[in-house]
Amino acid sequence: MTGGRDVVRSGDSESDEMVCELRVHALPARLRLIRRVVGEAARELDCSPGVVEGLVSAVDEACQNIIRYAYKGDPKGVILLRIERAGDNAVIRLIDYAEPVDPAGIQPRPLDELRPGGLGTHLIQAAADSVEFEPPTQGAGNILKLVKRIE
Amino acid sequence: MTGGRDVVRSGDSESDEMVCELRVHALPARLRLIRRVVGEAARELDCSPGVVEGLVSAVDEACQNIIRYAYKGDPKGVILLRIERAGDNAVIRLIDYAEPVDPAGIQPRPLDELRPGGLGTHLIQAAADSVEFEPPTQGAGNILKLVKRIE
Amino acid sequence: MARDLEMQSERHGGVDVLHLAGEVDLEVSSQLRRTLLERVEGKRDLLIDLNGVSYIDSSGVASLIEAFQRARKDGLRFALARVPEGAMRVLKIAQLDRIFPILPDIDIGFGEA
Amino acid sequence: MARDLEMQSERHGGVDVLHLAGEVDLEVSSQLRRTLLERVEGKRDLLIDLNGVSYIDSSGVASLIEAFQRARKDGLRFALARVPEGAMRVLKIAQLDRIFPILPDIDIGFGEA
Ligand SMILES: Nc1ncnc2c1ncn2[C@@H]1O[C@H](COP(=O)(O)OP(=O)(O)O)[C@@H](O)[C@H]1O
Ligand SMILES: Nc1ncnc2c1ncn2[C@@H]1O[C@H](COP(=O)(O)OP(=O)(O)O)[C@@H](O)[C@H]1O
Repeated sequence: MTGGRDVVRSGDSESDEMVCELRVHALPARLRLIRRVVGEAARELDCSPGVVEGLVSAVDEACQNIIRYAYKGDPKGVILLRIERAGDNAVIRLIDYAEPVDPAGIQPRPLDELRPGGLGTHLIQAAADSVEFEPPTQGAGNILKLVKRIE
Repeated sequence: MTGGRDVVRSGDSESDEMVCELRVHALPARLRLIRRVVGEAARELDCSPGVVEGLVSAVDEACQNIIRYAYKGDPKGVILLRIERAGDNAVIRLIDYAEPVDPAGIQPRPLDELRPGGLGTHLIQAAADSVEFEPPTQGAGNILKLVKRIE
Repeated sequence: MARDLEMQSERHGGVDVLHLAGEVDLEVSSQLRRTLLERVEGKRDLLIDLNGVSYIDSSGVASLIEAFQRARKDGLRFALARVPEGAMRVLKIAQLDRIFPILPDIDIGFGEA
Repeated sequence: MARDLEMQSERHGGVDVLHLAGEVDLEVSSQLRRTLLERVEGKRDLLIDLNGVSYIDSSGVASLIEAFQRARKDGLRFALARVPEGAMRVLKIAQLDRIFPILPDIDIGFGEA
């Protein structure tokens, strides 16, 4: 592991700010901890209660997908959660080290088609202003980036 | 940054388990987040409410010392918090990248000498079964290790 | 040690009421799914009280949908009661507030559901 | 944006009562220190109600000690009231439960403190 400074460096501009990085194994039992961290970090970024609630849910759902689809339940898989402020936005990255995912394969179900699955993507989309995969760097498999205006 | 697997690898024995790693800047505003993480992680390790409360307090106090003495208030400093189970123990490490600290210089005040400072060390000692500096590795400045039997 | 779903059962005015509490997430939703399907298989009408639920995720909602569909197929009644704001937000995003019968209280049994 | 200390003041039976709430930690303890020292400099007896305090760290306790020492020097009264379990645990470790006057309630003013 490298020294801490370059990993959680402050952003480039004055208003940019690293809040935290959390690293956990890809386990359902870690979702509570992940939710606590997102909730507290979003509050620190002055997000409103509604935005906090949405981001907690979005990150939880995205982590569930990493646990179930990216790592296919392998408990040795690692999730890295990084939360920062960039200007007026909260920026959340979820990094995994699994095989690269084909974004075209991520298919939420049409909401008028009633069946148990396929809701996570909708919850992620509802909470964030933008959701995208970034080109993976430094050995990462996938980087999912959520951006939400702080309000 | 290296891939996640070797950084938060599971421990050597069956009962060993990495709970999480949290990386934040050394700021008073991050102490709440740190407390939430320690609280939730200690609960996940099945610590009793009293042990959870003590560990939250101990880690908060140790982080205050890193903020104030190791980094001397430099907000660019980074704290890495690592929480794991080793057998029947919760093991918490606080890693900083500041100048190595001389442990002999850490002097709690005698409790019968009434003055405002010098209490943090007592709170750390009260919560943990053992408190020690480990030899720093991999560019770290200081590694403070707290061990507490899970009960 | 996996967390348990916080859950209590009672008969209330001839109706099977299941009180859920805490955080219904991926760690406990398979337990919720099993419990609900057992009730439906036992031909029990189901009223699910969400009052104590502080969080529900898509896997928890999926368990509700599955039980709802099976109950409907078997001609059993199925409704949610006392849905807190957070859970309602999730149900609305999933457009399930239009699908599930949702009651303000458990005292009225199934009411018009 | 730094968090504010949660704090409310009132006069209660001729006594200055300061109600503290939330988490009294390094982020807000300098604000607590300033507030307490202002009161002492204004020659005000001080009753500090900790009822709403869910957490207090050594820096919060240090602020209390400093104000207590100055108050005592000036012949002013100083007491804590309604100390929750968590805060009491900290005071006990610091052996301050023997130093600070601690009252079960605020209604009795300073009582025997
Ligand atoms: N990280 C991922 N890697 C691979 N496939 C994914 C990932 N996330 C989602 N998917 C695919 O997209 C589908 C829709 O995901 P989602 O809306 O979260 O619902 P659900 O997980 O309940 O099916 C999933 O069923 C899965 O096939
Ligand atoms: N990480 C550290 N690096 C250097 N010195 C430290 C560190 N932690 C504590 N100290 C020294 O030990 C003393 C006692 O610490 P503590 O009991 O936490 O009380 P306080 O911080 O209120 O003085 C501090 O005043 C400081 O001089």
